[in-house]
Amino acid sequence: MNTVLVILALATLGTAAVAMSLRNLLHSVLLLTATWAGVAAFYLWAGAEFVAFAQLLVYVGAISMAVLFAVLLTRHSRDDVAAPPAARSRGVYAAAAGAAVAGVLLAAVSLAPLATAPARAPAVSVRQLGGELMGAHAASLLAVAVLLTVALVGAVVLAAGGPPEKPGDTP
Amino acid sequence: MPPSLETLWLVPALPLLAASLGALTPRGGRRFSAGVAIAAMAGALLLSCLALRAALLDPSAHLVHNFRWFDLGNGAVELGWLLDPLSALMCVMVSLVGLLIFIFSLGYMCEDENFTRFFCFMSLFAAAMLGVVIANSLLLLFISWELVGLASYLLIGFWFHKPAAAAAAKKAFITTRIGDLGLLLGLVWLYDSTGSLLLYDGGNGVLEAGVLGNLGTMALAGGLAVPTAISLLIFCGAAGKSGQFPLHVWLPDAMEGPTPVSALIHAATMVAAGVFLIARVFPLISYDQALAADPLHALTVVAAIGAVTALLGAAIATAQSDLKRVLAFSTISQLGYMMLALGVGSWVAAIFHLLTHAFFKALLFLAAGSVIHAAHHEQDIRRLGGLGRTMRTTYATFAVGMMALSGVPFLFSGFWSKEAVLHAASEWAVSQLPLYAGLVGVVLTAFYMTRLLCEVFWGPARSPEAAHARENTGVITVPLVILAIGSVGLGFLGTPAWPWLESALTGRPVAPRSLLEGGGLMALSIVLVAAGLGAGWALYGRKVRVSADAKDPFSAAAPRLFGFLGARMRLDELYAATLGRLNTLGAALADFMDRWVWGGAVGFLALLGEFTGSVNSEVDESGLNAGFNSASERIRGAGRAYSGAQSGDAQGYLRTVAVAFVVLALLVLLGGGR
Amino acid sequence: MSSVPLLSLLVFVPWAGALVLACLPGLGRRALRILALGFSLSTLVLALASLGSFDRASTGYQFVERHAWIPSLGVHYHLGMDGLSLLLVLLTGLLAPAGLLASWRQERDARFFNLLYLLLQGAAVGVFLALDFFHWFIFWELSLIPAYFLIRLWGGPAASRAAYQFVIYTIGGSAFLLLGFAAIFAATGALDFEALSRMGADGTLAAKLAALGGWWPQAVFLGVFLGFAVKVPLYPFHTWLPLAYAEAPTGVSMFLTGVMSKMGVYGFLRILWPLFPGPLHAAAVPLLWLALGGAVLGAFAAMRQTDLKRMVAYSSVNHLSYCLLALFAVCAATGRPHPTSEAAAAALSGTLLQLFNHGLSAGALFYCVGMLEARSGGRRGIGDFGGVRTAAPVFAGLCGIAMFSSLGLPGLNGFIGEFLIFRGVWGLVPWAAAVACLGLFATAFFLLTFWQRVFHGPRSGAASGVFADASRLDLAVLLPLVALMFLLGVLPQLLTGLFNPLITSWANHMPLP
Amino acid sequence: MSPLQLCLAFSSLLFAVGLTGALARSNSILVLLGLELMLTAGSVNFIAFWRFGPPASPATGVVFAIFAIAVAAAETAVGLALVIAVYRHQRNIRLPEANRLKG
Repeated sequence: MNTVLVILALATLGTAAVAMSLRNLLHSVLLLTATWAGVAAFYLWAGAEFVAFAQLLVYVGAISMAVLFAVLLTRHSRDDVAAPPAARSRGVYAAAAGAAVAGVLLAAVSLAPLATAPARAPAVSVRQLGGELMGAHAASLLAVAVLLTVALVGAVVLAAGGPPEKPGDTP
Repeated sequence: MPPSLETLWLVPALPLLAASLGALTPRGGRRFSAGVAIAAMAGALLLSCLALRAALLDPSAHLVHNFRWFDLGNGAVELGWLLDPLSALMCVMVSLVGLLIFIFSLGYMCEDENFTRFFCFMSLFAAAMLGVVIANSLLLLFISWELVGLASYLLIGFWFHKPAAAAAAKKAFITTRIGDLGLLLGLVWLYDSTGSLLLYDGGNGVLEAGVLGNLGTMALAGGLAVPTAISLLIFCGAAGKSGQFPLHVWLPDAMEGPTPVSALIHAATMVAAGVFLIARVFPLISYDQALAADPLHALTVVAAIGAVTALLGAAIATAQSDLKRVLAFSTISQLGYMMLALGVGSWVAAIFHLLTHAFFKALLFLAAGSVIHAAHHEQDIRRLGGLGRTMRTTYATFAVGMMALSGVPFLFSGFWSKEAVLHAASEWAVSQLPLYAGLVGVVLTAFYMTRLLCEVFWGPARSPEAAHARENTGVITVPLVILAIGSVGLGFLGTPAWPWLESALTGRPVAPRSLLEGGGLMALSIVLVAAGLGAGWALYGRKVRVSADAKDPFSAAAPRLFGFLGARMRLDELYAATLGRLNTLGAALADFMDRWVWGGAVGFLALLGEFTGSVNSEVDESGLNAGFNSASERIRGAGRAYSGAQSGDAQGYLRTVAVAFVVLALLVLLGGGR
Repeated sequence: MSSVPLLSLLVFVPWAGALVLACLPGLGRRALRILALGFSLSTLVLALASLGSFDRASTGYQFVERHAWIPSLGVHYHLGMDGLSLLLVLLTGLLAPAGLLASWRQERDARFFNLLYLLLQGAAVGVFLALDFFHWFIFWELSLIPAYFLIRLWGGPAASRAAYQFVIYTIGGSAFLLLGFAAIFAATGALDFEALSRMGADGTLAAKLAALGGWWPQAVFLGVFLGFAVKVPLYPFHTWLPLAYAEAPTGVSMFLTGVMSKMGVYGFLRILWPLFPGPLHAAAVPLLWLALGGAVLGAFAAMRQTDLKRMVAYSSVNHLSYCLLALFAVCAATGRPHPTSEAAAAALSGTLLQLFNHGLSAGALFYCVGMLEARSGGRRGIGDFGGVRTAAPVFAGLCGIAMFSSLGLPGLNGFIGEFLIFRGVWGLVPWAAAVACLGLFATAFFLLTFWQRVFHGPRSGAASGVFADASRLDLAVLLPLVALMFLLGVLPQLLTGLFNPLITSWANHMPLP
Repeated sequence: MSPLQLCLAFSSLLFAVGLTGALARSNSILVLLGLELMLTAGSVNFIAFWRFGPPASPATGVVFAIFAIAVAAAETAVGLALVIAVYRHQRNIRLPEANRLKG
């Protein structure tokens, strides 16, 4: 049971790390889509099929496509490739911070006296999930709906904007 | 309550009504105001005669009517009026003389444009004088007394556009006011000691034996018995009003007023008010005679002042060149006689002399008025002369008045009243000095009256005005004739053979004295009168001066004395030098104190305030503010430093969050994780 | 009448008038003035109404209104009226409209002038009626502010300095007053005059103050005394008065001399005397000398003045010093055996009469000087006029009556007050009365000099040219005052009837130390 | 190591990688993606605890995971819109240069 988990984890983590370090933007975005798929697989392993499919649908489908669009829209910034010297020190700091956070979290996880539950896989049917959503969490469902529409409209307004002013003047 | 006592208050009220009506009539209402004034005086005269008749029924009784004026504390202030022979006689005298003078003024003031105002003030004066006469309460007497002073102020300053008249009015009011202050203090002391100011109030009036008794027993105030001190204070008021020695300076200047005013006020009535007051409160003033312990008796002072004034007035009168000034000083001298008579203890002689003097002095003043009126206001006797021929009635009446004043024996009233005064002086136990002063006075009086007669009526007319002076109309000469008859007739009321007046006034039957008993003194006075007339005739009658600037025989004989007397013994200059300067000094001191001492203190405080203010702001600036500013600077520096953290680098923020998270997590894990 | 809150109306109607004036900017000058006059007359009407139902026999406070205001401090909104207050409210009711009429020709900013004037009048009435220190002091201070502006904005050439000195001096004084009363409140916890005077009478106030220890009791007495001495003004503290009264416009100086100076004497009678009988008795002799200084030197200083308004101002100092002289004489005699109560009653009723009569005569005199000033284009030196009596006989007559009333001529109202004061003071402290006579002589001297220099003699100076006689407005102001002078001169019972029981009770049991 | 601890370790590491990416890269889009990773790590945690939580536990973990995904989507949309707006002004999307909002 655990070995499947470990393999999944390692795969996902690997793709994520590589995506983050690639020079070429397109490659990293595509690799990232693989990461999302890995996470969806983890959900499946955990037994939460609905979440897995939601993950697949949203992240792999929508978000990566949106990112791709964004990358294409901002294509001609060629100079991104040559990493300026500052990036070198920036990477070191970032790695240090990341490592520190990882270390702390792993220490916390290992030390925490978490009760290990029995190996039973609690299953939740989509009907149950729907009842939950429409029952106890109806208010939050509505809130999320509103959030999504507002975000959508806001994104359109921001991105569309008016005719491009001269570069350099304040927005 | 006999009817006349009931209506006695009308006697002053009628002229007062006339005065108020006169005040309201416009300048044009000449006939109306004169008519009302004369009618009021006639009414007052009629009521006075009725009152006299009622009073003479029982001469010793003091019929009194008191009423409550306003309530004060537990008691009340009461006023009242009094009917007794003295007040009735005075009422008759004042209203009769007043009436005659009002009629005289019709002619004398006819061309003056303030005619209505003149009669208004004259009625006011008459009302006030009658108020003094009938008052039973010293407070009512004081009120009328001051109103008499006001009327004299208004009438002296009647021609107020003349600066001399305005100054004379002020001088008169101020001088009499000084005397009145003494009277006020006397009243207040009396009020405080006895609790009432009523003269006669059924037993506890001020002049009644009971109250006088406990007054006498009071502790000596500053070495003087209380009644003596009070009497002296009251005498101050009387001296002020009657022009006695220290306070006589205003009377000669008061001649600036129109002649009827001089006649009524400064001859007959007002100046007599002082004598009347002393006669009225005579029981109080003479009470201290009985006090053995009293070192100084009030009446001695009165007699002394009276004698001095008599001599002084007569002496100065001999050297005056102004017709009215001579008569003014003569009045001062005669008032001295009255005070002398009071001083020596015989108030009846004083009142008798007052009554006769009122008539012949009013007569002399009106005659002088007639002369001045005819000679177009020429008053200097050196420029008059020869009027005997052209103004026969005035000359005749003036001669009657002169002889009455000089005391020509037997026929004229002046002789009898002066003889009564001298007789009383001779019987005075304390000293014979007043008698000698009186006798010298008799000579001087006869001398200056003859001088006056000769200068004005005999010899050539010495100026154009004197030349074409003509006799005046009837309205002026008729009062002269009536007064002349009075000057003669009145004498017979009080002759030693038939002392009607004394019995009427005192209420006790008086045994007639035979002529012989006092004969020596009478003979002496007749000789002295003759001597005076002779000297006068010798110097002025034999060869009357021919021109206005001819040298006066008296000044030829004794130029320095004549000059000194002519300048009124330089008393005015003396007063100006002493009191006048003291006054201005006091004013300067007060003003100096205000500007520099108190003003300076306030200024110093203001300066102190400013100084502390500046010190305060200095300390503020350098001390507090500086400290405060540097502190705020430091805070601003720190602020700027922190703001550097807001660099805009989003990733910087994230990094900081991450580091912070790590630190916190470590704390939780290593620290209180349990 | 008890249902209608009469006293509150008395105090607040003038202020309501001021409010109305403030809200009507568009009002025409004439309507504005008539409105202001109406509100000012309200005090007189209400005072007469209260006079109607005033119980003359009782000596206590009447028409009392007492509502809790600040319970924590024990402060009540407490108004009451007895003989003394009624007298002074009547005086205010008479003089305030006269003052307004006197400034009828005020061109500059008439609305603001009338507004301030009504404020001043309301505050003055408040001072006379309030019986609790708290709002009494509010009225006391509030009367200064409008007075300052009235002098400053409409005064003569040196108005700003005069107004400044006037207000700072008076506020300085009342600062001490406030401190004194703070100490009293700390010591006794009571602020109500009635309670305090009861405590003063039976000595508990003195005991409580003594409990403060050290020189506190004297300091408190001095503080309260200084507050009133500056206001009256007592002699050494009077240097602000001639300047302030001379520079103030005619109407205002009439009000100042008629009413504001009476507040000081009211304070002495109502507060200082009942509360501090002991210290006043102890300090009586020096105080007598101060009052005599005011009376005598005040009059002599007046002789020296060339500015007529300053001369009349000094005469106010002189007259008010007589009131204080009488009060200090009573204080000096406190505790002596019974017979002095007759003299004390005379002195006190003389003081009250003098207060009222001086208000009338000084008000009339200031108005006459104002008329002289108006006709001579602002000049008011004694040498600037001559022979005015020939030019304007009616005006001369009225001014003469006012002058003789101020001089204390019998038959007019001035004499009764002065005679009673002399009668009382002689009974209590004879030497003081003798010295005070100097003051009487000096008053007569400088007033007659004024009369002679301005009215007598040939027409000269401002009177030589066209010199209008009294106009209808002048008559409207002066005739009532002159009529009252004659009426009160002949019938003082009209006034003494009001306060006689009161002063008899004061005199009979003079607050013993 | 119990499976729960493993899951948590996995999500922690995923979170660390996302954080490092966000901090290291200067390109805005990659920073956004790093954030996405961190959010996904959160959802993983939810599901992990749901999976290994007490029996018959209600499905709140799942519901929250769904909501988390929805919110992440909205967040990415807005983030990209911002990037494009910034790009329009700056002509490049380097995050360190977009620092006008500073003290």
